Amino acid sequence: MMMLECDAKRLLASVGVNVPAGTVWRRGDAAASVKVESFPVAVKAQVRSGGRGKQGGVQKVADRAALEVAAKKMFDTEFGGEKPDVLLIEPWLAIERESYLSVAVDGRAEGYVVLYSPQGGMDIEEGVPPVRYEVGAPWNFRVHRLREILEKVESDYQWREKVIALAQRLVRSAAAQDCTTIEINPLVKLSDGALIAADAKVARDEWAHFRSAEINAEREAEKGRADPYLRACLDMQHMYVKLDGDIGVISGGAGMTMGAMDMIAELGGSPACFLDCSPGPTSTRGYRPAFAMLDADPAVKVILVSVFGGGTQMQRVATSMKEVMAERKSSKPVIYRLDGTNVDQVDGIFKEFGAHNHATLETAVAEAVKLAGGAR
Amino acid sequence: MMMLECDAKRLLASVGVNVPAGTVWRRGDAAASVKVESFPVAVKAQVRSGGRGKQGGVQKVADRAALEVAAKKMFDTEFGGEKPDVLLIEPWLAIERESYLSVAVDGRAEGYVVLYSPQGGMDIEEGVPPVRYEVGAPWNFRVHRLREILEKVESDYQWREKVIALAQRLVRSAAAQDCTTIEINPLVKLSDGALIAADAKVARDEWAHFRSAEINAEREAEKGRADPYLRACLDMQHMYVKLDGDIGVISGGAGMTMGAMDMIAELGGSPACFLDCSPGPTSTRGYRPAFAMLDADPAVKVILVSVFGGGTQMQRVATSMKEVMAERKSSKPVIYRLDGTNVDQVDGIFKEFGAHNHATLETAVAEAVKLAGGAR
Amino acid sequence: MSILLDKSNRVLIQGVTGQMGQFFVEDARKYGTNMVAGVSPGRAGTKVGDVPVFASVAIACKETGADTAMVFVPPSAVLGATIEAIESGCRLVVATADEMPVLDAIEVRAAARANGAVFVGPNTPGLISPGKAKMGFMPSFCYTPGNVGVISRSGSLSYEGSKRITLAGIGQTTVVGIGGDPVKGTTAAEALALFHKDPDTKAILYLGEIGGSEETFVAEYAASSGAKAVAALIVGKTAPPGKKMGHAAALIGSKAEGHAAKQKMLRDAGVFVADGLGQVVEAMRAALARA
Amino acid sequence: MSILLDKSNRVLIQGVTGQMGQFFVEDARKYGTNMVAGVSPGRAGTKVGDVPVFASVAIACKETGADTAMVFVPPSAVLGATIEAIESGCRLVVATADEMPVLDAIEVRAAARANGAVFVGPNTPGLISPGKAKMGFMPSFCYTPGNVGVISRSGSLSYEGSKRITLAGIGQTTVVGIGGDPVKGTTAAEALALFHKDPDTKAILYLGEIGGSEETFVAEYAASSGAKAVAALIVGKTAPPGKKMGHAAALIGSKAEGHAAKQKMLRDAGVFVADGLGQVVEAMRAALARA
Repeated sequence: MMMLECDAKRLLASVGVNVPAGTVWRRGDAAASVKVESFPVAVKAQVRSGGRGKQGGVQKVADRAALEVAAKKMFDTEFGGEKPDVLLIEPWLAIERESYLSVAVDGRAEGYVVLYSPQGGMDIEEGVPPVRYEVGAPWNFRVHRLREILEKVESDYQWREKVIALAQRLVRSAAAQDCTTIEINPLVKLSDGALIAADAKVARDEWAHFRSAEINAEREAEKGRADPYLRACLDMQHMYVKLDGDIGVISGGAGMTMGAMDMIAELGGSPACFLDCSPGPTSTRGYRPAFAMLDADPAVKVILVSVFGGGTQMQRVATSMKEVMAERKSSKPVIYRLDGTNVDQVDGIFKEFGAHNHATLETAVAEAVKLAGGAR
Repeated sequence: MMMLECDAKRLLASVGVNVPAGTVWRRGDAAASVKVESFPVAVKAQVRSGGRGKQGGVQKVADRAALEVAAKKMFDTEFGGEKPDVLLIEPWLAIERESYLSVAVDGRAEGYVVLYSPQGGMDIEEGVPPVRYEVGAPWNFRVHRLREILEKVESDYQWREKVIALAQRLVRSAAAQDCTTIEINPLVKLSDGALIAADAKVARDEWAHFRSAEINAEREAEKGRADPYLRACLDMQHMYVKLDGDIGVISGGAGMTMGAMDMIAELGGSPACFLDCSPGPTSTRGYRPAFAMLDADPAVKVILVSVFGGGTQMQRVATSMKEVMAERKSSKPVIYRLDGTNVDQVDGIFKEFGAHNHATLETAVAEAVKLAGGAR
Repeated sequence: MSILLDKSNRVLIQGVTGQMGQFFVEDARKYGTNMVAGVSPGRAGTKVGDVPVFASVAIACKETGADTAMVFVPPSAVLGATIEAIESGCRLVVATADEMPVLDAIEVRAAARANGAVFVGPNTPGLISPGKAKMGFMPSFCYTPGNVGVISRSGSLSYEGSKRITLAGIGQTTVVGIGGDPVKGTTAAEALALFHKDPDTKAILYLGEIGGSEETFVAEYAASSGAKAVAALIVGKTAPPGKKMGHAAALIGSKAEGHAAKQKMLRDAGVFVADGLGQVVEAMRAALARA
Repeated sequence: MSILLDKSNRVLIQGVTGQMGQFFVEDARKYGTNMVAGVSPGRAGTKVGDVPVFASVAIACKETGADTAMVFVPPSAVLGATIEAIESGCRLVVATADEMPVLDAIEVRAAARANGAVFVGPNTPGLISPGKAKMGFMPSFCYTPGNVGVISRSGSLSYEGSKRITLAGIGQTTVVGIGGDPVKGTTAAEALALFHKDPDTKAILYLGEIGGSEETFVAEYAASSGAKAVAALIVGKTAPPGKKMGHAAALIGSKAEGHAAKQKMLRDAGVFVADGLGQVVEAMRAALARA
């Protein structure tokens, strides 16, 4: 779960990391209520997607009037498909240099990894890759190991020591607060030598919700930002990503859902979504909101139900389909391919409501593509 | 640093522990602004010292009028020498049983220890001692080890499993938030079987201030509650505990300060304080507020300066004394006993302002006791 | 032969009295898994089916010789249960649970390493050695004994992939789900090493996804001298960057984590890469032809 | 003989370029401590006095044979510096710093244990083996070689106590400050065990405080069969309950942690307990008479 920059910085400040003294301007706040002590300031659109800087989502403004103009425009602009509900206004920094520091969960490190680059900024992905310190379990962080690694790329030893102390703080905090990523880019050296986190991205582990009221609240807020159809799906633990196409995919299991999406594309169609229903109840209660959402989505022309179940038993899924179809209003065609545990009982149930179960993903996808308007 | 119950419960709630839905009534809040949804409620004086329950600091009130009467009285009462600035108002709980759970730093455990007793409540210290699970480093907490220990004293296995999960949460949170103690007493089983922290004590490690904005803020708040004299001492990192006697002790090192206090008592006097100046600057700047505080304290009749320094060099302390005495207004007698590194230079400096350095603690204390009015 | 699991494993089930635990006892026993004990604190002395229930893993191991644990407890309890199994001497511990916090997975992985145990999970269908034993809910008809080792980041994709090769007459030594989370009890590298050592495994099928870096292990293995032949499928060609596709690790965070980059890396390393599910059998045959 | 420290220790100083580090080099060298290296990241190649400075403990150990570390870095950096010393092979690591978070002390203690090293600290004056070497700022004139081992929870109290017995003609094998914090690198139990094994130590002086449970170690030792004679002083008779008396561990949290209870426990165990500083020499003589 990606946090907004302003929330990420609040978290950093709570563990003693130096961040700019920012002010938050929420959509709808009266301009007069937004206090700014001195200019120039940076106005920063608070969105969860990256690349905002290159889209004009960070602007330097020199006075109050310019601030209000910039804010009005930013509230009306989409950055990576997302309009900001919050702007962060921060004093413009006297930057001496920019570097990059992040702490992230990493499979190869069997835990956390620290990444550092002496050059930070927007083009970090294009430059020399950051150096890696594989920490593993957070209690294995070692100041002297990181120092050894940084010595090779960072010659300013006073700065290096500050970075090391900060990295130690970040690893500790990531573990303490179930963060999967804490990225500071740029990590700025001010003209007085002090270190400050000029921008910050923090992602938290949603599965730690049971031990974090903040993560729990963020999950609820995420649902709150969704439309009612999607919210009903999220309430069922379904995982959804909207795509550009017209074939809605209701599936189970992340890999198999992507496998079906890819086959749709391969056969000339275009998937309308990734919709993995396996984490929630694979019952009528679970599938109902999935159909409701896709039925209501004008982009979706056909629905492909592709489920290959192990613990999920196919006779139950078939029965759920029968029940959902019985109450469904939409006439969008539905193509089925159920396979897995007890699949031999599916045909009998499908017969009861005139549905056909495809024996293979290929034939099911081919039919869906055909119904959606044929291969393009 | 002991947190108030309401703050301790906020911390617990933030890590997903069930606590009563309380309302805070701060001194000076208009009664009308304090919203209470339903009665009866518990009104609880928020003080840092223990034993409040036996002093009427927790009261059950049945209606709004009784609440206001109880609140007014509580704000005017001292509990363990402390008047509450905050009351916590909580729904009265339907208690099925009370037990005791705490997680604390423990030398013998080389880290954290978990303590559990099937019977909780005010008299926990009088009853059967809680069982101990020595965790050590927080990442060594093991559910199955604690289970083995609890099986011997807790027969309700559903409750036991809840306690184990809670203990795991508390150890994790104590480490994450630099808590030295998290004590839940009573840990209540509600009539519906749910677990709730009815009372909570949390102490945090003040030395973790550099990595916790909350601890930092609490340290500042602690200073803010002090009078200006003490605040100036706390700004110098001095450690101070007020006592009943009349001989002010300015010393260095906790053990030696207590050693001097004990000798004062042994020789028939009575110490007015514990005042350890060694953590801060042992210079004029450091000692000045110590003298200012004791000079202003009407209970203090004599000041004993007892410093035995290693890294603290005595010629510097002597010079500081000379400088402090030169600017000091009070005529309270000051008795000196400096010893340690470079003590051979002290007499020369003391001669410059007519001070005498005692060769032993015994003679220094004896003189202080005599000046304070003789042995009682 | 097979890796990790065969008829010699003596399996205990933690959380055996729950719904999943009970279903597993019945389903896996039917397949031939050697089920010897259940663990459920507070329910010691009872039975699930004919499996005796004990208060702790240590007692269950002592009483029944159990050496392998299947964990069916809620996500918040997986950490404690798996470490109990590892530290009580189980050599293989499987936790299928999704929704396990990644920090907990890190702790379990560290404990497994410290104790010389193998942890498979979390967020995995488990593993099956066809014809011998299974630890998971995979549909048994998708598998048949043979000489291919299968490694998968995704559950149902492993059913689909295995069924395809089974129908094509290609059997498996073991099919292991390494899971969709970023920190894995058993990584692709470790599973590859096990298959490499297994004399009956002639070739390997790797079923991967976009996101994360697991596939670099596969490329590194395939490019190493003496490596067994590897076929692979990477799903997520149509997944957009920056979005989590169900699995925590299935998120394209950089170009290297995208579909094209992964396919290229694998092909460059000599892996037979299927372009979509429809080509899995073909890629597998090509790999076997080289084996 | 002595414990932990003698002329054989080859000492390096972490944070050697700071004020305390520089003072220590001069003061401890004067006493005879074998100072071989300094460590200060970024200052490698320079010297403090005639002590060469290296970039890391590992390099310093390799170049100079250093095996003992004295840590002078700010409280927030003690964790990293001490673990560096421990994991780079130092057998003794002393950190005098107060204000070290207790969680950091827990981590260092765990690392020392895992590496078979001894950590003395935090919040301690260090240790001295009179006539041989010192690691700390203790005033040298308070000590003289002899046959008593001294253990103290408090710095200046150990100076005072040692000076008293020195003036009475009673010398010391080693005086070790175990520190005033609740979690100690070296506990009283461990210091007692070291003195117990040291043939030159005939009796032990323990200087303790109210609060915490360290004194139970002393009572347990004194009551054990074959224990050397122990004298003790517990300060804080006039300390009120529930208040932190400077040291984090000096807080009477329960009756057992109070002055009277501790004195009784020690006396019951056969310890010669001084009633106040004025009786320390007397108690020590009584202990030696039994030794």
